[in-house]
Amino acid sequence: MFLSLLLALPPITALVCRLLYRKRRAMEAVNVLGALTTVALALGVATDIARHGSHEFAGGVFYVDALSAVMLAVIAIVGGTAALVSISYIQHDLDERLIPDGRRGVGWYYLGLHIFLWTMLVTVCLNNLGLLWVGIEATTLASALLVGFYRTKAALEAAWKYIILCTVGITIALFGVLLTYYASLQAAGTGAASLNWTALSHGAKGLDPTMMRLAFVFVLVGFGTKAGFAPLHTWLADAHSQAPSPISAMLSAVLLPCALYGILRFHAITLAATGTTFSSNLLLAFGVFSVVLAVPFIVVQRDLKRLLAYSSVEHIGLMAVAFGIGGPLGIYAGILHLVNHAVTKALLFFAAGEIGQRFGTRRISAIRGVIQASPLVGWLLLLGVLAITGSPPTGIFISEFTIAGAGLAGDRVQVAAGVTIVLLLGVVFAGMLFHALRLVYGAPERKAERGALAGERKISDLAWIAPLVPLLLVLVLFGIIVPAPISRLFEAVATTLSPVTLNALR
Amino acid sequence: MDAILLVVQVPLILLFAPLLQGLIKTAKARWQNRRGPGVLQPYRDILKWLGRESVVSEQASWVFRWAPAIYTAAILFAALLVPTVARRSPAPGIADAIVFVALFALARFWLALAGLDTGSNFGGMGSSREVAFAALVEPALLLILFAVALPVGSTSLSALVGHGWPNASDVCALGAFLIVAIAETGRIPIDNPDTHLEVTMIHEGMLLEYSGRPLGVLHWATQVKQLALLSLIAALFLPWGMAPGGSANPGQLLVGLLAWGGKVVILGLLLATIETGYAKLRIFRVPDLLGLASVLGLLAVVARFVVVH
Amino acid sequence: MNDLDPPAWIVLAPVALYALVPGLSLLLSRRISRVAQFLPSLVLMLGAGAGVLVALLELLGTGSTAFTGWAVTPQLDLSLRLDPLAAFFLLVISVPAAAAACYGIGYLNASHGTSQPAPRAAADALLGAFLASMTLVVLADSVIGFLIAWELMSLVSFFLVVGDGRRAEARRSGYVYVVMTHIGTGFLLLAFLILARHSGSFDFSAFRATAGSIPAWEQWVILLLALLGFGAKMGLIPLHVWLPRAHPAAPSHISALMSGVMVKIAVYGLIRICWEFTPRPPLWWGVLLVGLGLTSAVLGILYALMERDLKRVLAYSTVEHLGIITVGLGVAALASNRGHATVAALALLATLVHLLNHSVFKGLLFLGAGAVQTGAGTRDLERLGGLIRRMPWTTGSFLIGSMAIAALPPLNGFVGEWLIFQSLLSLGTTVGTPMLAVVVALAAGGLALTAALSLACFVRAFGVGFLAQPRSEATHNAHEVGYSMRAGMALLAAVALALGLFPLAVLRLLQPVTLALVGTTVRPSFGGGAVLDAAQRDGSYAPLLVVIGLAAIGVIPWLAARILNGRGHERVVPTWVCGGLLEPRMQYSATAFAQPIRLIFRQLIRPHRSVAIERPVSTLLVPVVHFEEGVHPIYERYLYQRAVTVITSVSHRIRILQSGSIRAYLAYIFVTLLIILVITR
Amino acid sequence: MLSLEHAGMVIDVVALGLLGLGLAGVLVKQIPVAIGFLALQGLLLSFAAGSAASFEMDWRTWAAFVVTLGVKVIAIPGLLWFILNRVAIQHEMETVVGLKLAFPIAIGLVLLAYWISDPFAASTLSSAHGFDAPNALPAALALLFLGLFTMATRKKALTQVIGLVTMENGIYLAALAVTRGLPSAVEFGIAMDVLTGAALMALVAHEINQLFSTINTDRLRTLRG
Repeated sequence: MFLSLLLALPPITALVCRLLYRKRRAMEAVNVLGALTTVALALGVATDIARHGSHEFAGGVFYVDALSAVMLAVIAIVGGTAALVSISYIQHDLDERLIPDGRRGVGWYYLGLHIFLWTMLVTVCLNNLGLLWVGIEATTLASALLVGFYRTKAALEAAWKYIILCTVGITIALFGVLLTYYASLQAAGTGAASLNWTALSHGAKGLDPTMMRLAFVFVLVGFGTKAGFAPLHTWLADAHSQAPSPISAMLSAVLLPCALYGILRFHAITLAATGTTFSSNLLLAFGVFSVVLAVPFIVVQRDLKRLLAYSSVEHIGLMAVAFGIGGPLGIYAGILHLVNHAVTKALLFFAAGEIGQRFGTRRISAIRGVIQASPLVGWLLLLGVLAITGSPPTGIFISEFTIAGAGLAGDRVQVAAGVTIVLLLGVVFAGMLFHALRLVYGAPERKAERGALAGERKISDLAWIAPLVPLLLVLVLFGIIVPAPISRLFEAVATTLSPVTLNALR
Repeated sequence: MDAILLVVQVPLILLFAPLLQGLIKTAKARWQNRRGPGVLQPYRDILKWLGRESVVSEQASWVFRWAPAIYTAAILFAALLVPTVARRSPAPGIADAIVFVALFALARFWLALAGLDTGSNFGGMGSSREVAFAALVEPALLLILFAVALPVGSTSLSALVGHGWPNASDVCALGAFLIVAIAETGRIPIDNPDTHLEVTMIHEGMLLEYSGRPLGVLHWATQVKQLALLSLIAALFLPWGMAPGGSANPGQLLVGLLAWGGKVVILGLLLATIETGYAKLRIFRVPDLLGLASVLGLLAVVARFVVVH
Repeated sequence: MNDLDPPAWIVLAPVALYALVPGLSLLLSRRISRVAQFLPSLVLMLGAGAGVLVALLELLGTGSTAFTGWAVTPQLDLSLRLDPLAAFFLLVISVPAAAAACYGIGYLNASHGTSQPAPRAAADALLGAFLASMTLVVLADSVIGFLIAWELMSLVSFFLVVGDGRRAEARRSGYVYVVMTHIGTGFLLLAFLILARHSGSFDFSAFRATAGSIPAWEQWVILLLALLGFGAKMGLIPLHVWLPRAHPAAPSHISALMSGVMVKIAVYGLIRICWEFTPRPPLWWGVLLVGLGLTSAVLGILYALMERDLKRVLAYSTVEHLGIITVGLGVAALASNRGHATVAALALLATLVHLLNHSVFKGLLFLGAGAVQTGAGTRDLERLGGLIRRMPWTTGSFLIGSMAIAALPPLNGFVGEWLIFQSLLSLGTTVGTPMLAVVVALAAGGLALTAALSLACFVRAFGVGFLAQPRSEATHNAHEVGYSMRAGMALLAAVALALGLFPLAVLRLLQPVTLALVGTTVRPSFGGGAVLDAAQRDGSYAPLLVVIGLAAIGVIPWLAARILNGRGHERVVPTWVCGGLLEPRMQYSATAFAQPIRLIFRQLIRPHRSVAIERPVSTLLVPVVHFEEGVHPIYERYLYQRAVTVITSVSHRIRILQSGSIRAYLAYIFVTLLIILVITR
Repeated sequence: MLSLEHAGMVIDVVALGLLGLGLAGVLVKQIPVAIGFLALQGLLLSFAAGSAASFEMDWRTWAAFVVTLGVKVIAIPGLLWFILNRVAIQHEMETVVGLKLAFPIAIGLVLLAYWISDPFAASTLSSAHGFDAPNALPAALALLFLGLFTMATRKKALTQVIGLVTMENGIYLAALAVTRGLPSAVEFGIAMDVLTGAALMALVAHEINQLFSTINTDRLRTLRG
């Protein structure tokens, strides 16, 4: 059984890395090995689920279905890539004396990275929604130290806000979990009551609607804070911009979706319990508002990584809209968008990190001529920005198209939402591209940039881009065709999450 | 039948055009209490020019040398399309009213290029003004033809020949056409055919570099253009006495011929009168007058609808 | 399907060949060799040839060829379909494409030099991608396919405009362009999705099936959205601001394709939506189109007259001609609204013929401008002149292009305008209401005005640019361009001439198109090579006979002269300039040439001028005069810049929310929670 | 050996007591006092846990009782106290909202809590699955609000931790009263998380103090926009 191995491996990798921090080569080797094995195992689990469908595990503690499979695959791939990219990234910072207590710090870094990865992997496999809550809180704790990794003033500030805000959110969510449990108590009685998804999703119809409404509100606000819905997203830009770039990639690409994952589980139950569009419309509202609020921050942004962070707010909003619209088409679009965004945003953060290191700054106004400094990085950034803003032939275009399509096929609220996001996406495109063009074109001026031109990097561009190739492939592939097995997996997600399958296109 | 008309109309127009010019000049002279050079003077001028050698600028390219030929060809062909004696265009099915306008444009295009070709700034000025004013004349002319074409629903010149008394729309159109005629023949108050004063001249500016045989031909062609326009006015608005289309009856044809000559001469005298009656407009007041022509053309079209429906 | 219809495999041949080129040229990008210079262009020409063949087969045959591609997602099918309309636009793409590809061989050598192969390889690759994407747009038979190809087309052209990104102006142009077209795509997306909402599928076939069932007001929304989306690409005023920036910035053979072809792809989309997906267009739609078209036509050509940069002149004249085409569409829409199918057919016929013609002569002119830049090193009319001696081939083809675009017989430009006038007339005669009367009259007058102005514009462009003396040193040493570039221009010049002399060929090809769109068609009679109008009322134009007639009659006066007094003599002397020597500075400049028109139409185009005179100490010296004249960028200033400032200022205000104070953030969470709780209670 | 009713009554009283403490907490000016209040809350909670345990009489509720006592009365207040002494700051804690305004708002929040939980107070709160403590759910909600309110209005990092723990106390109360505790695995998970969370915050607060030589969160405002 892959799953047990998958869930056991990362902590081991983490500890071994920490122990071997004096022997750099060995540590990196372990890191690479662990990362690749994790990816392989996760993909194994995913294919297993795609083939044989969902199943419980370890006496019902773990339960993996299509949704878990998709999440596992994405988390593992992004995390694994981040682990590979980290090698050159961290080495550079080590040479630059940016890492507190040097080599030991590096050891801590790899420990943190793999633990962080592990908490997310576990979270999406848990059956019990209470434990799911525990898992999500654990992801916060695991990543908090990584956010503050550089222990600069800014980093600590970001870390502090991250912990406080997310913990507050999580605490609010706990109240929701509690109410859910109470609802199941009422429905099933003291003996049979449980927080297990397997139980709740079947008995959802019997749960007290009013109670579930209240519960969902708390869960949505709570996990929503973690997922980065506006106006609860305030920690997001700080954390993303201060964390080491590989970590930023993981935060944006998979941590936010993990929180969304939690919301989705409760959403499905609430949907079934209330039988109304109550929870859907709440999701829709948060989604649209997130996109709306992200736009101004994208348009007048000064910091490259913050730019990407706000784009994450926008995209998590889009996912919320998709799941809020619901129906086979909407959910399909949402899950597809989740995957596409993860892949694309990870690439962008890797590129941003490389640029930040080469130019010694993240200020957009201070960076010019990336393409001259390093064609590969520059083109990756430019094409990445074009991709994230929904240009074909990339997956984002397909998923955004499908979201809008699902929206305009729906009722008034959904049509309004669809139209709004389509119009806003135009503005986002203008903003993102404006910054991207200023970054990649032109000629580097400052000394640091000339240094960058001289190519003092220890690692060649090709070696740098190598680990990113799989992500690039997925990005383009999903823009041209979503392979049948994967597509079936997404459809399975749709059936998991929407108890009532209504035809999206009337 | 068309063939005969064709064969007749070419020499007819070519030979009659200078005479008309002579008549107009004499009339002007009389209005100004001068004796004038006599009605045959244009013939003498043209013959003289045809004999002279032509002096060509060293700047001039083949455009300059070919322009007169193309200008003349376009004008003559346009003149050929106009129903004169009979209610039928001598070249039916080949070209219609729109082509008639386009042929004038073709002529203008080449003459304007010729004006620029020698690098002399008078030529440039001439072509610049020519094309600018043409931009106002052409819409007017087209609107007029449109107004006339609407009831018959065809742009064939044969079909456009008027029937009976002109109605409101025709009156507007006629007024517009008179202005257009004045502009196209380069007469006061828009242009002055007899001046070589650089601040005022338009048409003459483009011809300034020509001499000898090309100049003669150009003048000849210009006179033909004048005749063609007047004949078109006659055919569209004063269709009396014209022989029925395709009739071979000598009597009818003779009547038609005389009627045509008479009408054209009268129109020419009208032009002469207007020319003496008015002072030349300041060059940038001209657009107002031409704009008036366009407005009249517009009115003609609208009036046509009011009349028809 | 009859035997003439193209077999499946050949329909895909053009796309396949185009798509081959990017890979190919990137493969060759490292090598400096003749192969690397010729092979990609040859493949492209092959593709263009295939395109022409396919189009002809389809247009001569009946029915249509459809392919089901794969499904991107279960709901989104990529399917292609070749019907007469698509085939015609395939023709519109392929003809200039062939010329541009051939031209590119020499042009890229001249602009990049043969020494560094990388940039030229990139240019070839992008050209291939550009052609492939345009072809796919017209072949696409589903929303997703259409939009993917559409966006690719825009992106590729964006990169072609930006080039290597070293020129800030090019970057800015590219940015404005791609943003406007992307936002336009957003509107298109909405239009298509409303259609999908009703048909329950994202396939065009479904749209056709349910075309009738859409409620009127939703049809209106669809039409308006489509107009916004496609109008931005067509460069209709006031959505045109990107066009005169972007088209000149690209390499000239790309400019030729952007201005000659890409904008037409938008027309294609408009026709599809207007006549296939939303039948029975409302009356206001036709009026709106005519109005927009006239505005764009008149203002476009006026702006063209004010420009000094040859390529900007051409770009603005593209705005003009898209305006004319829009007028044609409007007339067709009015006719179909009034239920006069034949008139609608005639109008569509006219529009499409003009569209094809424009793609040919505008392509030709842009190639010519590129040749001028290559040969004389500048595009500034005030620095050109005298090229007729130095670049005879370029001059010749540019002259043909100028005559065509000035709508002079016997070239192809005139045919289209003639047909549009005919359709206007038939509209006037058949559907006469006072309101339409005004519309028709205005349209006729406006088109006449446009034609006359464009004559002025191209007398200026050609006369100042190519005739008389060179106005700068560079131009003085200008040289003719290479064979491949000449061949490219010659091809288009020949096509322009052929289409002018034998318009019936095109009309014949267009029969199935109008048949498919409005159910009927106008059968041109072949009697005497005449083109008869809809009602067969003998208003006709026979280009070939006109040419013969011109030749026959033109010689008469000269014969007369010959007979009267023998062969004439000619003496060559310097031009008389009141006793001085002729200097280039004396020549009439482009600005001076446009002066009367600038004055006459000042209300429309709001020109500005600034004259600063420095009086020297001695009165004997001539004072130095600084003279600067131009046109106010009305739309940029009052429309777009205002929008941008609003957006950014609002953004700055909203930015305050992220104040950095954690307590504020906690308050956000708290308030949000309370609000939702209160709402849900 | 408490009966269900008595246990319920005890818990109800505890709930009211916690409510009172929460309200009083708004008025507190001194950090040490606030920490003391927090310990007091923990004590009350462990009373409730104890009464619940003495009704249920099984090992896991007793364990819960012990854990509560350990974590909420000793561990967290101790930790905070430790930080407080490590970090030499004046023990005055600045607020943004003056007490005159803060107290009415707090009252309003309490009322809001009652209003929101009203639908469940009468109808659904039966002793079938929980204890009969009508004030428990509103009090829990109120504590949640008050904690959040404290966090939003107090400037010191420590006071924010205090607010956070207050919120969690509320939830703990609710869990205890309404559902007789969550499934044990979940409860222990939560406890672990809370503990590590608190430790982590303490750590970061410590670091911040080292770097900024203050834990006034208003100084943490470099990241904007």
